Amino acid sequence: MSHQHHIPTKASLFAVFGALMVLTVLTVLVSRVNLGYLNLPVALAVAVTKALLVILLFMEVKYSPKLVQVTAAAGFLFFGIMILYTMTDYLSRNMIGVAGR
Amino acid sequence: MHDVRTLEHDSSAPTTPDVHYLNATHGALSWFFTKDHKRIALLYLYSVSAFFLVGGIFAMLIRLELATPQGDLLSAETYNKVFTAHGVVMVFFFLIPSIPAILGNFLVPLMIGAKDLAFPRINLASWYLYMAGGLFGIAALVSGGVDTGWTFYTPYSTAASNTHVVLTAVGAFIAGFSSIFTGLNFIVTIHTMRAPGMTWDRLPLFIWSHYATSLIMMLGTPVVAVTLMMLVLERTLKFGFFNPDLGGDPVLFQHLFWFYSHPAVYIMVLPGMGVISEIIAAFSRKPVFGYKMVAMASLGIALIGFLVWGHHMFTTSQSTLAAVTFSFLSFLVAIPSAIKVFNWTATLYRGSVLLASPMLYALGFIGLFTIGGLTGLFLAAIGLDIHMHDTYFVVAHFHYVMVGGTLLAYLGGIHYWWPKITGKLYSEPWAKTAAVIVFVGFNLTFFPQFVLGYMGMPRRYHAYPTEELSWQVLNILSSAGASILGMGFILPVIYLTWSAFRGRPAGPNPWGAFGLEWETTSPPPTANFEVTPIVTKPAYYYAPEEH
Amino acid sequence: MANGSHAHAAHHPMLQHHFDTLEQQQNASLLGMWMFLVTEVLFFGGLFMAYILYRWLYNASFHEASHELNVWLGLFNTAVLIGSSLTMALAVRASKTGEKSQLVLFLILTLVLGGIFLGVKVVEYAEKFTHHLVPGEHFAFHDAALKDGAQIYFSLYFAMTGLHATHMILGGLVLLPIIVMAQRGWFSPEWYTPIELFGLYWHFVDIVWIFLFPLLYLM
Amino acid sequence: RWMWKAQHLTGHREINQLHVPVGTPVKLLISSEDVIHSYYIPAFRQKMDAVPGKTTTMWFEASKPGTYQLFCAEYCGTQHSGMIGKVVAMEPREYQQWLSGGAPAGTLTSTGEQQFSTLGCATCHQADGKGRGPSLVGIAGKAQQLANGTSVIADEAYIRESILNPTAKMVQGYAPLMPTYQGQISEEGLASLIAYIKSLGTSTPGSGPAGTTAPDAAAATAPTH
Ligand code: HEA
Ligand code: HEA
Ligand code: HEC
Ligand code: CUA
Ligand SMILES: [Cu+2]
Repeated sequence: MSHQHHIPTKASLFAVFGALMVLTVLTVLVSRVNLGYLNLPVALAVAVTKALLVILLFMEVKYSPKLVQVTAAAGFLFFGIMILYTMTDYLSRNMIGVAGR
Repeated sequence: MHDVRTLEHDSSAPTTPDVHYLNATHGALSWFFTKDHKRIALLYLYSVSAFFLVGGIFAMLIRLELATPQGDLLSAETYNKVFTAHGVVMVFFFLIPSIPAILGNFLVPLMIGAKDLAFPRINLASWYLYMAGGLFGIAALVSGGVDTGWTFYTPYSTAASNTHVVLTAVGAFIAGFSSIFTGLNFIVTIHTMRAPGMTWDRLPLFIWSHYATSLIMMLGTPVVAVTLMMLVLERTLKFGFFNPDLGGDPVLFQHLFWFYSHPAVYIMVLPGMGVISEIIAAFSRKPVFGYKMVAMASLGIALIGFLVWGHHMFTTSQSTLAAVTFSFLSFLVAIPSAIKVFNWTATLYRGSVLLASPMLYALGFIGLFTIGGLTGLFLAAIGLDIHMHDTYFVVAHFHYVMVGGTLLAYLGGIHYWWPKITGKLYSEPWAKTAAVIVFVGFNLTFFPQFVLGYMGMPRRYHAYPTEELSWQVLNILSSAGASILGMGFILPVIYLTWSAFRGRPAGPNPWGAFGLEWETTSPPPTANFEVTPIVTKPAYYYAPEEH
Repeated sequence: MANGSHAHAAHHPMLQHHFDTLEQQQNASLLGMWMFLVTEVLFFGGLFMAYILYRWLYNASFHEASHELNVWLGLFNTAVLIGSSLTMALAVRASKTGEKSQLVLFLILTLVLGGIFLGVKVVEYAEKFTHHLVPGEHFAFHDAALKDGAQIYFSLYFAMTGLHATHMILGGLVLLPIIVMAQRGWFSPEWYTPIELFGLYWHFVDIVWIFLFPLLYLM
Repeated sequence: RWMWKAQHLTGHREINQLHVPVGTPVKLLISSEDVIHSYYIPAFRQKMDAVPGKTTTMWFEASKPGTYQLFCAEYCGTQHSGMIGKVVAMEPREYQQWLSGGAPAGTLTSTGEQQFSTLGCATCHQADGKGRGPSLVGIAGKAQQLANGTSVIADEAYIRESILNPTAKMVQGYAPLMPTYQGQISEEGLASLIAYIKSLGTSTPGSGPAGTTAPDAAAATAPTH
């Protein structure tokens, strides 16, 4: 963690805000179009992009020490593990669904 | 003074400093508002011991009931509440905080040469959270108890049980946050507060194992917290999450619960492993064999530990693919554990082994943890687990790792650092006697349970079939062992308390051990060190350059 | 009163006794906050896990149930929250440059935007109550065949947005004293740790919403 | 709650018991009506959870005739440790005999008691009268009020008729729920049942399976070939 702090310009912060708003409107518009199974991935891709913008630029992870970057990634990594293994179980069960209803 | 000490004992008579952390300030308030990690450690020592006593009393009730096959002593309802209380108290209020919150709190700053933990106020808040959680737990007990088992399985806990599930869940939830903040404090402290020269490859293994433990506390505990929150919402407001009548899936609860609770078993054992590394090195007068491997094994256990939780769910009609994956990964977690066991053994080899009381506990740990761990592997094998799941085999497995493992390590650690904590020496003969009693009593209590489980006796049974004669014999053995074990636990309480008042002064380093904590006075001053120490030697610098 | 005039870090009044330097103290705080956010990710993670499973099991119900939400209110709130993230980032910037009046202004704006968000949330919740969309005994759904899934959907909706709103309320409560401190000039380019840490927390809460919005409103 | 109901492919039902032929793979479909239980037969090294809302399966092949313990292994509340029973593995020939209702041993009443539970009578006829059917305790030899206003003495003939043609004489206050057992019970079986019902009037109440509580977890067994 270095002593000299990164000071972003106001313009850059407003630019991030603008990008976030554009993406928000975009995701609403896309959701009105039926893309079949693609709707969810698109919505998620937009959300992940937005989250990355906030994390990297608003939260300044881009300019932070490695340790902070690793920490920020760790939470999502372990969340991913939880989903991956739980859904492995469910998706590969032959009795899909809550039976009997 | 911060130069590295060699093994020659100071022959001058040991003394206690005039001012130290215990007498620096006076009055109850100076304790309840203390920010000194060492005093907070003592607050934990008292409260955690009290919970151990409570949990132990419940254990004795269980063993009394099971001495006869009929459910004669306790009613079925009471029995169910008793084993639930035993499990909840022992896991959430005893074992998880035991080593980290007492020994870890006391030693992490001392071992890395810091004045305190990074966030002393959060540290104190953790203790208050722990007590608040404990009060909820106790409130649940005195208002009638809970009967869900410590695992809170749905839909029993949300739809069928009419006991105090919510109070208990809230208690565990709050205690969880205590554990999260303790872990957070340790990680930040280890990253930012090391003394000059205390590089990562010089950290004592106790610190490495607490680092790994803290990672699990932070990554796992929030999940069980939110799961308990969902449970409470379902039980009180009829929100649908797990109850099939509300459209939910009860198995999801198990996934979420074990996502935390399997890693949590490593929260319980890793700190113990750290204690063992310290003791083994000190009483073999040798550096721990393969220091780096042992340090990395801690991280390995923490990481792989997150990938195996499904082995608690083999019989829930888990898919074969998932079962095989979880089973395989569970075998994998044995490798770092094996590294540790083998490296400790290698450290003993040709060491000048001194069988002092902490060492007796450490050797007990190695043997009993190995048995517990290997039987864990039996359970990780799908075919065997189908038979032994929810039988006494599982009960025996986890008592071997938790009691034979962690509890022995805890006792070993308390004995090892007692002179540092109190500045006093206890009676070695009594301590050795207690260690032997615990070892014998423990095996007599829990070994028969392996046999019982293999014969098919299910766990959480308040009565068992009378026609199985051998079952009663084994259960009586187990109950007899439990009373011996209980004696073994009461003894240290007596002679340690006695020593705190009447013991001889210990001096800074009664064991002639190596490590920053032994370089300051016993008890240490409030700021731990007169001058910030500068570290120039690796950990366990015993008998340098020799064999 | 302490202010930014203390040039030598070691004597800074905010330096706690157990740290050697102010920089060490700041590093510790920053890391501590990030560690806390990691736990938050997993705290919300449990609910997201449940969401994923049930969305897969009850796709049709979720689809139908999501139409009960008002996309426009959701969109509005998303904009409000992103706006408050912007003002928060500007506040952190102002604390680094030492522009006190700007700092106070942006902090207040952040609080106001957060308040607006919660106000809209109250309106939305009230609507669910009147439409019997709160899970429990009074839950009613127009399509009986999809009722189970819809009830799960609304259980998740309330748990997730409720937990999120709780975080906003707690954030607001913490922000109040920070505003007072800023007003009194406690912060300086040497020491603005509370602003920085609070900013991280606030952005995190924003990120949660960035996921909640498409998952709950747009299906 | 806290009991195992089993139904065979042939329609035979039993409670807290399971009869299976040896040397034949048997498959169970398991479910639960309330909380999670687990069907555990230690001797067969087999166990499977009964999860409400799901149907799970398990199979085994008994190799030696005998009576084996059946446990509930998943904690399910107060009577968890009482949720136990027996698995009876029989030679295929005896199993066929058992299916046809002719139990080889036992007094008439005890066989009847067994029949009463294996045929599922106990699910509707509970001693306390809270089941879907009337309590049968003490009816034998007494006058029964019928739905058509008349009354009739519950003698052997009436009991026999009630079993084989339940709707013929309807008891007042009950719906015509009872299935006919025509063709499903052998003559011997019928006799033992009647004997058992008659004995209910004289022996101490609660000694028979009619005292068990409402059904809970069901296991359907299907001998596959
Ligand atoms: C401190 C706590 C602790 C620890 C450390 C462990 C460690 C392990 N546990 Fe255990 N376990 C529990 C506490 C613990 N467990 C509890 C509380 C339960 C029950 C919960 C409940 O239902 O209430 C449980 C239940 C449990 C189950 C579920 C049983 C069931 O309900 O059906 C399984 C199944 O796989 C399992 C496996 C393992 C494995 C593979 C390890 C491994 O980590 C062990 C690794 C260690 C070794 C292998 C020994 C050392 C190695 C050597 C000496 C080298 C030689 C050996 C080899 C190379 C193979 N455990
Ligand atoms: C840390 C964890 C821990 C510890 C230490 C113990 C300790 C003991 N346990 Fe425990 N046990 C569990 C964790 C633990 N257990 C869990 C998680 C379960 C599962 C619960 C469930 O199914 O939900 C369980 C279940 C369990 C069962 C199975 C119940 C059932 O399934 O029906 C049994 C049966 O014998 C048992 C026995 C014992 C015994 C005899 C001890 C003995 O070691 C206890 C000996 C202790 C004493 C006798 C007290 C003496 C102590 C003192 C005197 C200290 C005094 C201190 C002061 C005064 C300051 N335990
Ligand atoms: C599905 C529920 C059900 C099952 C299973 C069932 N019964 Fe019944 N039984 C009833 C009901 C309802 C009545 C009352 C209405 C009637 O007479 O048909 C009844 C009536 C009777 C009566 C007359 C009782 C009286 O008080 O007059 C007898 C005897 C009887 N059953 C015996 C049996 C026997 C023996 C079996 C098993 C072989 C059995 N029942 C299985 C529901 C059932
Ligand atoms: Cu049914 Cu335990
Ligand atoms: Cu496990």
